[in-house]
Amino acid sequence: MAHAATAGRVPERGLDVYTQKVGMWVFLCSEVMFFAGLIGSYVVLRFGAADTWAEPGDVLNVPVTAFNTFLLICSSVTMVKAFAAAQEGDQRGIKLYLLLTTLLGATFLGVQVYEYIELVLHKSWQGSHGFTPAAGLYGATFFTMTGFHGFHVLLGVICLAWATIRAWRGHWGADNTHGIEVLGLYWHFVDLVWIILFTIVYLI
Amino acid sequence: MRSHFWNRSAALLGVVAMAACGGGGGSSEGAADDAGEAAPAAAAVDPASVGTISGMANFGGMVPTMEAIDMSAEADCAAGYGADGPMAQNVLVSDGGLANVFVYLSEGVSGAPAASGAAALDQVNCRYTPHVLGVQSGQDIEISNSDNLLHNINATPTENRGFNISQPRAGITSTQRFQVAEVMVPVRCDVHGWMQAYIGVVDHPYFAVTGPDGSYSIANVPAGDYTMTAWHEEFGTMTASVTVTAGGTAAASFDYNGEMAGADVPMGDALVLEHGTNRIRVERTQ
Amino acid sequence: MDWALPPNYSTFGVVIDQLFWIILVITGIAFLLVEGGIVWFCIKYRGREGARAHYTHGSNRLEIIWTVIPAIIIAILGAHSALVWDDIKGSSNRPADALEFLVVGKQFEWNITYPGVDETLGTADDFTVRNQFHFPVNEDITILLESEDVIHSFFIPELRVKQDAVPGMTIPVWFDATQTGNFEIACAELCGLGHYYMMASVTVHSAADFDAWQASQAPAAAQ
Amino acid sequence: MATIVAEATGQAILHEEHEQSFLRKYIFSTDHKVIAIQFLIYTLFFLMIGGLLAMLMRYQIAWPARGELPLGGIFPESMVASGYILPEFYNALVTMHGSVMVFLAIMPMLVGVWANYLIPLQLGTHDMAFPRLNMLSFWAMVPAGILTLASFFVVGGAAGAGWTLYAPLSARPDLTGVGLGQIMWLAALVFIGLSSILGSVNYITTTINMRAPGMTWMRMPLTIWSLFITAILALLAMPVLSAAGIMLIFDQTIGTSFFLPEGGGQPLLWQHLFWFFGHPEVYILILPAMGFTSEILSVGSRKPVFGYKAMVLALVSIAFLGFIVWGHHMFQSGMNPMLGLTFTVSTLFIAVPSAIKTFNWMGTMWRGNLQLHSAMLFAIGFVAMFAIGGLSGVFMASTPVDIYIHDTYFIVAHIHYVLFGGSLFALFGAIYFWYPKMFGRMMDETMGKIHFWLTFILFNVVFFPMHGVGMVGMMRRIYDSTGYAHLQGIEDTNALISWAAFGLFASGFLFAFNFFWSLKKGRKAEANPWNATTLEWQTPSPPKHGNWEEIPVVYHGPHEYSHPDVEDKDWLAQNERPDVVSPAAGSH
Repeated sequence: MAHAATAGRVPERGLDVYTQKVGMWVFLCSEVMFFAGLIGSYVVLRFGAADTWAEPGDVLNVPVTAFNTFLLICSSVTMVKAFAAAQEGDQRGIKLYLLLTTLLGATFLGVQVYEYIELVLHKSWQGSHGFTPAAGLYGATFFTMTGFHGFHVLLGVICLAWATIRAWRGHWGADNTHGIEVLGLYWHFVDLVWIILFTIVYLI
Repeated sequence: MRSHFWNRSAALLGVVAMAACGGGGGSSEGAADDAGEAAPAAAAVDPASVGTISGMANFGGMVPTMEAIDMSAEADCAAGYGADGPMAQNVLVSDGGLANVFVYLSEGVSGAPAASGAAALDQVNCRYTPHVLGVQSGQDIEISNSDNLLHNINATPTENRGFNISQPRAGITSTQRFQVAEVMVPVRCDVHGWMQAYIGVVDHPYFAVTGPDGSYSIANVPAGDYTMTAWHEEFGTMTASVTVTAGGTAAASFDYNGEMAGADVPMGDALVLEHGTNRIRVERTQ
Repeated sequence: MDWALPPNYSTFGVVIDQLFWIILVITGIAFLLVEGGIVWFCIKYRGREGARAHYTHGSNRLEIIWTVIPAIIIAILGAHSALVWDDIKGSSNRPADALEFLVVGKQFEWNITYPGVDETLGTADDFTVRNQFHFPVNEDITILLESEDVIHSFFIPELRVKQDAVPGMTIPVWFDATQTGNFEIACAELCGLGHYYMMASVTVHSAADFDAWQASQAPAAAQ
Repeated sequence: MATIVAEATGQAILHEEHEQSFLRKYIFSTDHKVIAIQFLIYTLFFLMIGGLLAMLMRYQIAWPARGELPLGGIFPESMVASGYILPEFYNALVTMHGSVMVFLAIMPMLVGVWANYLIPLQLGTHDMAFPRLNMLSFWAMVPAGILTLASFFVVGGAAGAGWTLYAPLSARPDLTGVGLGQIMWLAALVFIGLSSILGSVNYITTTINMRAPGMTWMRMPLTIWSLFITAILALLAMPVLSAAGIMLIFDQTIGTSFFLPEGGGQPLLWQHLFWFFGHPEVYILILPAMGFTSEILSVGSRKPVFGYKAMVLALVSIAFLGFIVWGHHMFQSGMNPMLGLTFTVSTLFIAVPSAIKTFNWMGTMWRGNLQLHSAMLFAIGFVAMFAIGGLSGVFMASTPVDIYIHDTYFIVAHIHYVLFGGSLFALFGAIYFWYPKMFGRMMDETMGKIHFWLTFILFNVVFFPMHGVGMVGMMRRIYDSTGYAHLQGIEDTNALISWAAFGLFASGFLFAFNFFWSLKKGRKAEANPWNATTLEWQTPSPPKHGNWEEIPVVYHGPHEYSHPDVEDKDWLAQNERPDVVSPAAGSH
């Protein structure tokens, strides 16, 4: 009678976490699998055809991207600061740090666009004019992975910009931090993915 | 022995092709028919101002040996050939005439009547009939299958939209078109690796394919000075100048020999009409 | 309607067919138990006015029984399958001095390259025949399977052989025919509009006949 | 008591009975029940389309030499010429039948319809966690459907490389003649992936966080368990397919060569990615059906589900094993044979939880008081057919046997026993079962029973002989089998299968008639027509916007039927206070 009518037990309440946060965690699991698919393919293809890869730095401009990586890490810090400010109800801090995060994200995107333009117009790889997605597996995997990451950054920046506008309208505060926290989760995830991508695409 | 075979197979081919496509435009045995068909469309052209071009594709020297085609795995097709079995059709020479040369006016044409009628491409005993076909851009190409087995027709042009269709049984037809002038469009059957045809697409009706005896004739050409180009799948292209007079017959012949084998064979080249000069220019894609 | 495996002509086919029939018997018994049980329950326990179902949440003992028994059967089947699979496909069991052929699939033909009289691929006396596969009986045969364009699958039902041909890979497949006969190679992987027509003839010769056939082809190749 | 209710209503969506525009109420609705009905109509339509494609295929398989396709004239010459279905159109039929059925009919019907409808109702909450995302998940399916239908009419026709989209065939238009059609289908897949992921986020979050007070994990109905596990599978598997599909689109359009050996890519990589998604997908397509069946069998047998815990464990282990067995689709693919060995083991072991479930369903029926209404008949039919599908799976899990039967009709028989005899039977059962809740009227029982028997008999006439055809060695996806020496003598079987298939398709229209006729003319349904225990039956039929006046409190497990301490009736609703019903019941 393991499941016989059982009354009087303490009712289950789900996790002690608000729904939006659970939802974002769940969604990020899905994102992990998306990038795992791309990165896994990259690993398989690179192992299968080692000679079609350039030495780090031959084609890609590592210093510029390293700077870009630094920007993104900084934006994670400012994101944390924004959430902390929200928890304390520090309106000035919320505005400042959300704006900073947005700007850092936008700068990251700008640098990435600049990088793409340089690669397509001025670099060459295995005799092709310009380093494009059609330039071997190296080009294909590079643009697919960094491109999809860039797309995620773009979505993040759009949401951040919107959150910043709301900050100016006084939307956030100590009693309303959920939106910033959830957005922060996403932003840290995007940051983390970039650190992995930077390592395996640019450095190895 | 060898030339005897060629005579016979060319004759057979002619009969089959005639039966199958009823003298459709550009078929190898019916260069004259082809020009004749273009005539109604050329009604706008004053009959008093047109002439005819005719000539030969001559072949001198040793005729290269054609490879035998192994059709043993396709018994129905193989049965359609004599004791020697089917041979490749790359170079068909009969009494010094070279068949399957695509000749067309490549320069000097100013304006042309719209395409009319349909050209026919049949598949008979696992071969394309005709082997080389000329069509006008936009003209219907009626592709049919006389073999009761699967053929696919895989046309791989570079300027036009290609197609890859199949005809699993006898009697199935399909109508296709090429909208842009292009010399030549290769056509192959992936089921039978030896099956190969070429379609020359030009944007006027002044073209022909040499018949089994190497002769061709293009009628109703407006009087004027032209450059003619002849294309052959093994020997590449050569050109000739020709002047057509009203009511007259201009001659233009092309001389081939075995040493020309391995020449650069244009494929998938666009023909561009230069509007300023009304000249057609070949634009190489490679 | 003859629902049977086609007659077997290969050494591997014997074990494959045996395994097939073993599984058929096991699953057949399970099939009768389950379907019979369902029909029996439907009749015996069909609803009656005023009847009341037996209240139970299950039985741990039964759960264990019907977890363990299938697991044991499946473990045995799995071990047996794995051993047979290794015998057939394991790279360590590839016959050392087999006669090698190169089989290249393309839309929609099988081109078979024969090793010629010297029985070695890659030499001058190799020759290629479209859609005809001849080989001697009672001899280890290895084909090197390739594809020019898309994925095909090399399937000879009577020899119980099936292997995908993947562009960019060379996959060895080996077998040994036990009787002479005439069969067909079919393509078992959708490869385009001519998939169904991608068929080649297979002729298993006696050793002498094979040599004779090869000699009849060789002059053409020797030129 | 009051505190429990207060806690549970934390995220309540208030009853919005105020006037809403037609557009907001029926088209862009965020009400999970309306979205479920939208999904239902959408998927029934695509079920018909998928069936129609199958009928055309069956005509060709049975009478390859005849031509004379009835109404063949309405097709363009690029599909049907001189009355003959052309091989390229046949390939499109094969591909799109599979794709439409899997992605646009069965999967959204299992998940889109029933997860949407049942999760909030059975868990006792007002709506999904994210109603607007939920709406988006339906509307993402709309472009997918439009792209799919339109792809038949573009130059080159619809995708023709099989639903598995094996590269390079799917990646190189020059080898198939299909260009745009393939890209459109891949784009549709990306939309389907988006829809599925958005849906899954919702289902998982709702299940984790929004259960009614007292609804512990082990009190959740098995339907919810199966939908929850399915959502996890979809959440983790769909993005991999999306990633792979995007790479395949790039191969076709911008000149990459992920899967093309000419550029260094690997055709097998596609297969690994596809089946890494594809095998969990197989379970996405069957687990919810298992859940519905458990539920309907329990209600129809008037007994608790036999071995509830074992059922949950079996679900979880199937989900876990589902991620490590993908290689068994690739035994003959050229993958390292030793890799095949490990996949054999994991694959065979996935049979164990399936066996557990089958025996537990039989245990549920054992000594029951079986109410053989249409829904119950379909649920029993599910068990019977799923057993066959499961058993035939043992043949292909055994790698040596798979050498022979791989890519033959044996596989076709297997997949249809699982997907049609399994999933679709359960779906029919679910529709008969929950229709009164959805629309407030009962479906006609007589028509329902005729529909069941026609479907059951014809289904078996169609698919059982396919095992035999497969044993003879008939390859999948071949347009004309008559040219093969080893396939001589199966023409009569193929013709029989085709005639039965036409009948099976026709019987679907009886169901459709019943469905639409009952909307207006069906007998009015009370709140709980089946005397069922789960929460959705404890609110009016159909439930109002917001589902509940007051969030229910759960006291019992999900399937308390024929409890010996309850005397005047044979069921105990999950939210019935035990001390009210029977003082004795409270002591458990």
